[in-house]
Amino acid sequence: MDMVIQDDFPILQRQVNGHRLIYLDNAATTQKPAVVIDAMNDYYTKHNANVHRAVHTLAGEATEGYEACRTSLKSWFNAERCILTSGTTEAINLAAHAWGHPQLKGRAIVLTEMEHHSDIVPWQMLAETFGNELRYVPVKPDLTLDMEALEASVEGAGLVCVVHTSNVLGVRNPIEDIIRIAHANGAKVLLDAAQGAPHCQINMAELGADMMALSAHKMCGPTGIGCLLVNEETFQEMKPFMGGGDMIETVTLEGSTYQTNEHRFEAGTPKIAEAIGWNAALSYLGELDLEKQHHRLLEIARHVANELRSMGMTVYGRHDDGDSSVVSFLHPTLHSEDFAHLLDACGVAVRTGHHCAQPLLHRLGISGTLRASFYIYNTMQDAEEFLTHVRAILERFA
Amino acid sequence: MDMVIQDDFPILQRQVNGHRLIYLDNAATTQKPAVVIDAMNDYYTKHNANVHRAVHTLAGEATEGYEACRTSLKSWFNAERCILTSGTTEAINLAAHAWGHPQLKGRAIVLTEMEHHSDIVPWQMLAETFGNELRYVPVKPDLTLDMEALEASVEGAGLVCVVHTSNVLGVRNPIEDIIRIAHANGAKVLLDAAQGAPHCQINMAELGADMMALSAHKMCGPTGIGCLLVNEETFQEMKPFMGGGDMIETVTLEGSTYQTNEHRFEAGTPKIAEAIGWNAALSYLGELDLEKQHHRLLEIARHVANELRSMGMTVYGRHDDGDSSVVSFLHPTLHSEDFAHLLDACGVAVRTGHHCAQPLLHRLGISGTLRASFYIYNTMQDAEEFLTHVRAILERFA
Amino acid sequence: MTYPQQLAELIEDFQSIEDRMERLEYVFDLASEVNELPTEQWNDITRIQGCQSEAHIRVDIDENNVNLFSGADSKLVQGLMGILTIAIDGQPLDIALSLTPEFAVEMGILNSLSPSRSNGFRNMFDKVMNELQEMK
Amino acid sequence: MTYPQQLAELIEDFQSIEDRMERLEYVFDLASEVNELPTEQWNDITRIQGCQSEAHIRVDIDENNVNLFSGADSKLVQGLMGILTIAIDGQPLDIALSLTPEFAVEMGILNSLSPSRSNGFRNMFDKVMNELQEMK
Ligand SMILES: Cc1ncc(COP(=O)(O)O)c(C=O)c1O
Ligand SMILES: Cc1ncc(COP(=O)(O)O)c(C=O)c1O
Repeated sequence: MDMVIQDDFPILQRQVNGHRLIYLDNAATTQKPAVVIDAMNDYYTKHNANVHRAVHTLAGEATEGYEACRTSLKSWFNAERCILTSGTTEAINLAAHAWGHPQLKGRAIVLTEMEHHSDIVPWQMLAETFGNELRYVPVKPDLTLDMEALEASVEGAGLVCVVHTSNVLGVRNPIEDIIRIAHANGAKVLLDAAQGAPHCQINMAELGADMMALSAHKMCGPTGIGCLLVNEETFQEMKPFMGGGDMIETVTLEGSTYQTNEHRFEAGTPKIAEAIGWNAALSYLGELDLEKQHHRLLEIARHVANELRSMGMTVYGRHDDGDSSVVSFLHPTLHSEDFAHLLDACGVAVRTGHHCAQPLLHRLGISGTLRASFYIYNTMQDAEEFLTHVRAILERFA
Repeated sequence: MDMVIQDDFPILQRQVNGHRLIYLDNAATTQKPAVVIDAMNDYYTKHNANVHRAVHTLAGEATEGYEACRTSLKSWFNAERCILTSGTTEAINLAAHAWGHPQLKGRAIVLTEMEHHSDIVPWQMLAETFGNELRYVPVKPDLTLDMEALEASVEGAGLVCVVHTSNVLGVRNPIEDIIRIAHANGAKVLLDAAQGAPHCQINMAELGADMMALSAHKMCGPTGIGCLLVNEETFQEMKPFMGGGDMIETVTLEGSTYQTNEHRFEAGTPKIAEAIGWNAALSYLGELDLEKQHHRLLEIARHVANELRSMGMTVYGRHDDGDSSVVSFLHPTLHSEDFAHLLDACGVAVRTGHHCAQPLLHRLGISGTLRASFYIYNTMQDAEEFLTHVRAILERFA
Repeated sequence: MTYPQQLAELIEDFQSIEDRMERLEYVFDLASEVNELPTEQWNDITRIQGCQSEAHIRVDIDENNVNLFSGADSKLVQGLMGILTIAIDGQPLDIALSLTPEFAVEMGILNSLSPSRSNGFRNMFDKVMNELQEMK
Repeated sequence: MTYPQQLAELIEDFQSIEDRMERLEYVFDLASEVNELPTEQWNDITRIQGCQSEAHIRVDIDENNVNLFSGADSKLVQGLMGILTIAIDGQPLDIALSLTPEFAVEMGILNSLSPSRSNGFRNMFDKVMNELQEMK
């Protein structure tokens, strides 16, 4: 089974520095199966045209392909509205401008220290313009959110922004509780699902989340596309953000009127090939047993975390049942960048640095970690080879 | 030579409704040569990784590929700064937010009636927030801008936004004069080069334009990417627009500091595969003699325009030497949508509707046109076959 | 499914036409089959949403029989209206209501149309059926 | 190009190492070759831009000979500094200035490094050369 999945990803045939590529940088971006690459090729070699408002066959096919992605996303996440963006970051910026500007006037915004910069900076920018108070929920020493602090800070707030699953720790937050608390206090909830969506099938309606942002490239889809999922009530409260192209109904010199469906928020020629690629990625993931994969990968992460600890490293993560298979670690003396560089010399791709989560690292008292993150095509063999390289490096260089 | 170019575009092998595809919807989007499709495949099958701040080999290769596109664009357009966006529309919205918000307080903005909605709506939105006066330069009956009106309206304005080449008429505006007049009056100039860039090599520094927006997909590149080119002075006046991801230098709970180069405006995981595809498109176009192609295509457009006129149709365009090879036309009785539909039945792709330029059409006293637009892989034979189909349709249906 | 005779004949007619252009010519000809809805009566209620051109339709019930009035600025769209007129105008309400868009597939007309036009046809069909449903 | 003897020997040494990891080990070892720039003296002026880790360098001229002081929190980066130290520290200014980054290519060291690290090396080299240029 494992071998079968690996065979679907052409890049895994690649050699890096004379070694088989062991790609463990999946929290940054995932690899693409051949079916995704082929779907985009098929689009560009047979159907490419601009979408909407056109009569000719190619334009019809392109429109159907583009809109099919939206339909698939809505049903995959059980979401009422799906606005296609260029990624999670643009989705959150869209939420801040289109929903936040009109709706958050004078109201506080609750964030957490575990957020990715993409779920912090847009709100800081909003607050700079409109003077909103930003309240940060601390991360406790056990790497979970301080839920009492969250409960206290939600009072009078208009929005709670929380990362579904941390890209540094792999910790999956208790979003059910958070949504319950927020709603009980009249605040809406935006989930940053960039890391959650690749690892489990999130049911937005069941959770009751109001907005949810994610990126295709972290779930076997192409670069350049993501979405903001929104429930109907929130959708109706949103004002247009970027103007131009297909989002209008009429334009006169005096002013413009806008479309009423999701196109209202998709200005300009959309990400057509990307949508078609993403849809293929969803079909691909849909054929796997994602839950089984999740457990398999979590076992790998636990094993790796334990081994690294036994070599004297600090691991930042707990790897509970719902957590993602991310292992952040530090060696007491070997510099992370050097470590990553030496791993690269062995064909292993890991990431180092602040992972765009400086406030979290600040709370942990560090400036960066090494991060090995696993995805569906990674095997226990990858993990063992990675550990073997780690041991050899420590022996020679630490 | 013509045959050689056609062979580079796999989609031209396609049959539509039992006929050879004659793709004449190039002003909406162009087809992609195999080298562009292959470059993206190569990326996804050999180099895919997230860019910036990473040590491992794939990430280094991806970063080089992404940044190489920026370098190529800068040298192709002789531009000082190049911010990669998802397209022309996002580029203009970026200009409105990042430059317009801080710099246009209280100042008028000059637009023209010939603008695409993407160069109108963002400014209307800005004006709605900040109360800027919008002044529209009329289009004269000869389909050119009223330059006297432009000169009069530029007084006290902070910005002149003008389309380099009209997507409806193919008219290339006297941008040299416009830039001279604007600068003499202390106004900056933003060029919408979405249609100009595919047809001629624009030298931004020589023109003296301050900002220039364009899309890859209209010049043989992929969907989902475009850019805002900016001169250094304007760049330094821009404030960050969207927040998150790679655009920051540091993030604390109290606030953030931003990168100082173009990354400052590229929030989130960028359009990596798209940049690599676009760079391949630039290389491809660079090997052609674009000027020769321009003349060849203009000859085709003139021929088509004349023939259509001789069949009793109204053609909206003049096809002067610098104009693009776009032919907008209307039949006195046959409904354009029906006409386009019948052409599609013959394998011919043309566009109908308002072409996202409602103010221009309003000025022309019509609500839409049929538009046949030609690009480098189109031949005189395409044009002749198109005309043959048109004649047959008129005989049977008009 | 068995169709009212006029419709069954029309389906057969269409099936016998091989050439796409001829089929479209036939649709054009059927534009004259509509009971015209005068343009003065075109309004937001009669408008078919999602059509790229102006297309309007009104249904009435006269002694339990369906009456269809329609018009469009596109002749192709009005031709589709003509087909729908042949299919249900003058038919008893329950017969009209039993019709599904399948008949247009059988005719081979939907795949002679571009996706935007065939969507337009579906919107037209749905609008008529919804209004008839409410009159039941 | 002919190199100062110490550098020529270093290039030869590196060329004789086949294994990438061994080459990196050698770079690590050369970290001890730097004249250490104490961390108290690290500041914005000594910082090498575009390095992902902290890396600092200062050049002096002593009787027309170049003195290089440097330090980094990454041992690999400091190893590269060690190489640069062997290459130019104590050399006459004009000899030092005649050096191009080509020597690192010849050593085979640049392609043992990831693009980010080899960019870092180039930034370091450029910073040193620019400062020397100004002292001329
Ligand atoms: C003149 C002009 N400006 C702007 C645009 C918008 O470009 P995009 O849809 O790629 O953002 C277009 C293309 O539709 C155009 O022709
Ligand atoms: C938790 C989280 N949020 C947001 C992002 C930003 O996603 P993107 O860069 O695709 O916009 C990422 C990925 O880097 C992430 O891990």
